[in-house]
Amino acid sequence: MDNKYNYGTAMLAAFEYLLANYPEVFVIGQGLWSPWYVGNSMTNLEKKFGTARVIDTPVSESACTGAAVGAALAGMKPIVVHPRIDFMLYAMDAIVNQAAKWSHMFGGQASPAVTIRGIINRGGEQGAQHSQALQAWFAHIPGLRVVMPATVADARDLLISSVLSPDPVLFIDDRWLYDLEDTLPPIVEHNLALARPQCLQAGHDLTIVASGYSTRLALNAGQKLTGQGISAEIIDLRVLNPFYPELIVESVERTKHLLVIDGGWRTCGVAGEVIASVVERVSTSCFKKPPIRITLPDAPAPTSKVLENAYYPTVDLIVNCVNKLMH
Amino acid sequence: MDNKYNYGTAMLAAFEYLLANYPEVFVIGQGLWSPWYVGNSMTNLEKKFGTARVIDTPVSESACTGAAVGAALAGMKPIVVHPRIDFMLYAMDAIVNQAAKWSHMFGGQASPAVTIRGIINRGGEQGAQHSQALQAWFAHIPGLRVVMPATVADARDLLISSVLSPDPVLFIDDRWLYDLEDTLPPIVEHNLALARPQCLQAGHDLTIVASGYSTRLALNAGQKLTGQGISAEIIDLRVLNPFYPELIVESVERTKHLLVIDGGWRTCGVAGEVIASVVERVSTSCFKKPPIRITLPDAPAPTSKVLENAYYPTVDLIVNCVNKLMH
Amino acid sequence: MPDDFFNQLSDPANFQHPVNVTGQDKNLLFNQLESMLHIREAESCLATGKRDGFIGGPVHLGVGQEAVAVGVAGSLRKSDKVFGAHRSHSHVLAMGADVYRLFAEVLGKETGLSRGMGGSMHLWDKPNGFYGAVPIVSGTVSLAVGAGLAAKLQGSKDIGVSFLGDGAVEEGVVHESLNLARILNAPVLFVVENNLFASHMHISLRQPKASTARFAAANDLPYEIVDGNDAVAVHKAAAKLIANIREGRGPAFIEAITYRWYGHVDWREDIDVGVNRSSGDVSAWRKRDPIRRLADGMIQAGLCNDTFISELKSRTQQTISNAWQRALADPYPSSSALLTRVYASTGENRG
Amino acid sequence: MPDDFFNQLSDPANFQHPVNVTGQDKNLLFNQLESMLHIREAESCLATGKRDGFIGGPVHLGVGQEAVAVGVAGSLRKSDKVFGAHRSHSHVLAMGADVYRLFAEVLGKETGLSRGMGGSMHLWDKPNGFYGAVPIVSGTVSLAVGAGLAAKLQGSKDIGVSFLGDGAVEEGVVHESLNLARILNAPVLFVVENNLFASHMHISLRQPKASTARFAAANDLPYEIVDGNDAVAVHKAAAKLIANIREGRGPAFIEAITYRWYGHVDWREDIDVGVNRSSGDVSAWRKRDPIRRLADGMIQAGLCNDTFISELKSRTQQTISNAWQRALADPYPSSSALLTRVYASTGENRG
Ligand SMILES: Cc1ncc(C[n+]2csc(CCOP(=O)(O)OP(=O)(O)O)c2C)c(N)n1
Ligand SMILES: Cc1ncc(C[n+]2csc(CCOP(=O)(O)OP(=O)(O)O)c2C)c(N)n1
Ligand SMILES: [Mg+2]
Ligand SMILES: [Mg+2]
Repeated sequence: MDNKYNYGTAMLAAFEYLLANYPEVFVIGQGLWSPWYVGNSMTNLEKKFGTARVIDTPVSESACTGAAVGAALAGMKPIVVHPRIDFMLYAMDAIVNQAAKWSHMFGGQASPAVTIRGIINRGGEQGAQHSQALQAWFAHIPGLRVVMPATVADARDLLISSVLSPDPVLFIDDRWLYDLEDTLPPIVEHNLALARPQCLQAGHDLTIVASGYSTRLALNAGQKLTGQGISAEIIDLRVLNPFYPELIVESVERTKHLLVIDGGWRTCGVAGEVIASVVERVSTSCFKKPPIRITLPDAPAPTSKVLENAYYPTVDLIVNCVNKLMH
Repeated sequence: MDNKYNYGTAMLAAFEYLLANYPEVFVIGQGLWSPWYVGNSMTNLEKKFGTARVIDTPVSESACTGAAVGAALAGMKPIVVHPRIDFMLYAMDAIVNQAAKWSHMFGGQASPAVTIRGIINRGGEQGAQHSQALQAWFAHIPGLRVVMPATVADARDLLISSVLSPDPVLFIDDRWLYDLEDTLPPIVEHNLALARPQCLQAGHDLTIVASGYSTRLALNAGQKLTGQGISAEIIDLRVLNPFYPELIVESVERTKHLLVIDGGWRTCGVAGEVIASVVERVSTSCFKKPPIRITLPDAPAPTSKVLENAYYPTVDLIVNCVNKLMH
Repeated sequence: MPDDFFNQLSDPANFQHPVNVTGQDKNLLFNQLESMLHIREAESCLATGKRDGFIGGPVHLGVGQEAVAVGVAGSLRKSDKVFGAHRSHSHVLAMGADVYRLFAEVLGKETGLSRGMGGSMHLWDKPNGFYGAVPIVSGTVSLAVGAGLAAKLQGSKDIGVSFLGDGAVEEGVVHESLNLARILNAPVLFVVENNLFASHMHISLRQPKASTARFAAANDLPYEIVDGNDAVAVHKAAAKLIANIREGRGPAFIEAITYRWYGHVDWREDIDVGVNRSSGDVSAWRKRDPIRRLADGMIQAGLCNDTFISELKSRTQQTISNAWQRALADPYPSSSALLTRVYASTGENRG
Repeated sequence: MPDDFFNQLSDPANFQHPVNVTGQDKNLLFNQLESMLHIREAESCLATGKRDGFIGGPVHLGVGQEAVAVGVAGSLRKSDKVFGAHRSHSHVLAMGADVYRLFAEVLGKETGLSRGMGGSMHLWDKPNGFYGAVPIVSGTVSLAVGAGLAAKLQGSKDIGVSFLGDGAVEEGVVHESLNLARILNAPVLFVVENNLFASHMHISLRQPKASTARFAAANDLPYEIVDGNDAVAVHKAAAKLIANIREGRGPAFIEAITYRWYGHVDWREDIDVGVNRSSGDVSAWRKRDPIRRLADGMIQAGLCNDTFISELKSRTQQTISNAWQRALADPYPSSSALLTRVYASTGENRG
């Protein structure tokens, strides 16, 4: 096989690897037999592995998610796919009351090792109910591992480690990343419990923390900043729950500046968590300037393109913020 | 009527006031015709105002919440009651995708003026699915007003202003507060949009921010601290969304110390939001010590009493933390 | 059991005959015909507009299903409270919405039904009794129950109406809603447009039986199964059930069997359904065209002739085209609209 | 329609007669009797323990309903996957759980079925096929579907079993689950214990019809309505349906009509139900005691006599009392248990 992938086909490769190597793996969700529901990330899986293991479902998010949890308890490694996180509002009991709690609640004896793939699928004037990025919600729930791949490699490798994890995992991918390309080495299985935030660009003037698509924005902004003579260290969170601030703290202690970018809402969001986790750990003299965060405004997503343009953070916005922060 | 109330009967007084004065008000939820589901906060309402306006329901959180939203759109002022926030996991679509978004999504023309009362009903060895305090979740959702009364007065008055608000409101009360007593003045209607955090005890050594039951803990700790010669300023959030940091910022600028207490989980919780909102607004030289937060550990609630005792924050824990913070 | 009639209806080879208009009010028939044509032309215009790149967002067309909305709306008042979903152009137009404002909305313009904040999938027209359509499948069904309950508590004889699809019926909240409406005796009409598909999935891949009216029976709701491509049949069923609902006899249920000519979304026949819908099926269903069938019925009954129909059609096209041009020229919302109205109370917002 | 038989069953004046044991396997009958007595005594012990302040958490007793769990469990294997809810002592014990470990769990002890992390409402006993009970009403129903699906994918002939109440049926996810199980042809048995109440609310205040089997019919599931206080009747229905499920014929449904002698929670008759349950009803239902009825049937058939029964009873009480004393003496979990096992992977936790 070719070793060139994009973010979408990298996930496809992960699905193929898992389905080929683990008979316990099956996939369930809406749109799995459709040519376009989930982009190019699951093409022809049902033809290769059969409709018994790649299951398209009725419009029943709650039962489908619960069924995946139950199958996991019975020894399978299910992946349940939600083409939009917005639809998961119907599945919250299965995720939060059940999957997240069963290990603890039964004294470590239950293993609800389900992977829940929630896709951030916004833009295109789809509006408030087809645009949500609820990573902060899931990161708030103890017992759920939450990952947000920002790179092609992570799209593949975090999916594999999520499915192989004995814990319930929320795997959040982003349609805006599907075109991203990269060359990948052969698959190596990793232990998700050991996955940590990762520095994607070393720098010394400021620390930028982001995840998922925001990491792409950060990297693009980082290039512009380099051109302006500003050296940004860019840290990709990758794992949002449990939350590991160590790498960020260490970085901020060097750079003395912190900018956090998150594609979700501001209040009680991921960006605030990053800031709080850092300030409670560093000395009071650490910061040269107060940390800042770039998030969505606290408003539902609009439809009209002109409003969408104003709603979503851009590279320029980041560059401007950094300039304000640094001067 | 007597002007002595406890937190429970203060809500009862609010219900009676609303049902007596506003024909648009009705109440719907599980347990409303039961002697003990919702403590003493709704006793005999169905007898006074009839079962057509005080509606006990099937075990259908999703439809009941959605019905309340729909009734609000049609001009009523419904209150939907969930005896435990945990049960609301089934009602998230109605709350988050519908109620919170309709005003914005329809250009300000729709008024989903529903009040959703979610009760924090933990302890008593009820365990992980009967103990949750998800205020951070709701505060994360633009379009929802979120209030958490910590005082007897607020139990009554915030309930009234919630129901009279043209916005959807999450009113979160706490069974651990129901015994709290106070003498209340006659009812005056307030505009919820003008409600703000409130200083319950002035002080100059440190700022303690809390909400709901955590505010009681803070006040009790405050007394002990006064005995130790530490003067704590105690701010009760009251309104968690939209989030108003101004009063806290102003206080921290004076006290140079910040302790935040929240009865929810830590990661992406309310306490982190308070810290982030303050540090991004104050100068880098403001803090004498890094701010700290006291929250639940990031674990589901246990059952066994011995574990419950270790799980929930206590006055002593707060006093210890303050001592560490100040020395 | 309802299955026999349902099975006949779901085979497109049947029920291609002209609509039987005997005994029907003449005005009503002409209104139905005009309203269906209006909706058809409006959606055709949207199909073209989408194809030609004028529309940014997704557009779910209900071409072929017009008789359902029109047949029900004939017995509704502007004070009723009607709710729809992602495929609701027909519902809002049948209630009397201004097509120009619908177009403006689909285009994301300030002058749109939802002031440009919603687009095709989020429609609002309260003055005409349209209380909202949203794309979360089944998201408004319980809201319609509440709106009906409100009408009851307010002592009016208004009703709530929920338009939903055969896919929506798979969402648990629909079952909760049927039971809740029944136990509260709420004045609500549930209208299932069973077009046999939920995006790419035929109902046989999703449910063990194809007639969703079985859930009305299970919840003790009076129901009618009707030819959803026969405006008169829909009207008769709706008129009867709605009259009962207004009299306080509780909720009721209509299942209208129909078919969409286009794919799940946008203007193409095959989007999201190519795999499962044969072109044979699609063309068979086109022969059950609700507009052609009503027109033929009226012509057979001597109520009008072909010339009238074609003149009506071109008049309608003209109206539609004017509305489209006007909407195209309208301004977009200003970016301040992003933050206003998150809360109603004060316009106050904390972006 | 199922309504007639259901209506007879829901009137406690009927079906007080001894169980008809003709043609039943003798061992099975003795096992059923022992198992029911065991459960009865265990729950009576818990009632006393709760009354006397030994138990901190809520305890939902199913006294009076023992025949349902026992009747179903007779056809189950330890490799099946059984799920329950808040009132599941009978379910876990019928599957063979050690009553001492159940007691330890209810007392919050380290040695409990869930290692003291769950209490009465969160029960786990995988070695005996018990895959979990939780107090979110209907929370495990879809999980049972998934466990059944897993068994199917694994190529075993095991099945998933969901015990749920008549109240749980009002949750949307149950309807989704019935449909999903059917469309996936998942090997699952749904067992509705219809005890006519959900906490303080009689079913007539919550549903338009009282027999929940109508939802099995609507979802095309084979079903049986049975006297839930007749262990033999439950066994016959379960044996037949389970055999079919194991043969790959898809999910099935049992509705067992029964009644709980105690209130919704704890040891009193009136907690949360005082308003709605007349003491007349309660004592009428006590006459339909499933244990007495089976014992009488066995005595009539000459299988045993009164002395045997009373000796069995005191032997059982001794076992129970020993288990209770032993559990009482056990240690509580150490507070480190708070943070371990939030995640399985590494024991790593970030409190
Ligand atoms: C909660 C939710 N789940 C899934 C979707 C994706 N989705 C959009 S339309 C649709 C099919 C709905 O089918 P049906 O209700 O029959 O309506 P139709 O499209 O046939 O008009 C689906 C699954 C959604 N929008 N919301
Ligand atoms: C999601 C949810 N809603 C409400 C409750 C409160 N509650 C606990 S038990 C119960 C009644 C359940 O009735 P049923 O299913 O018939 O079981 P039974 O108590 O009769 O055994 C209710 C409403 C809950 N635990 N979970
Ligand atoms: Mg459809
Ligand atoms: Mg019951």
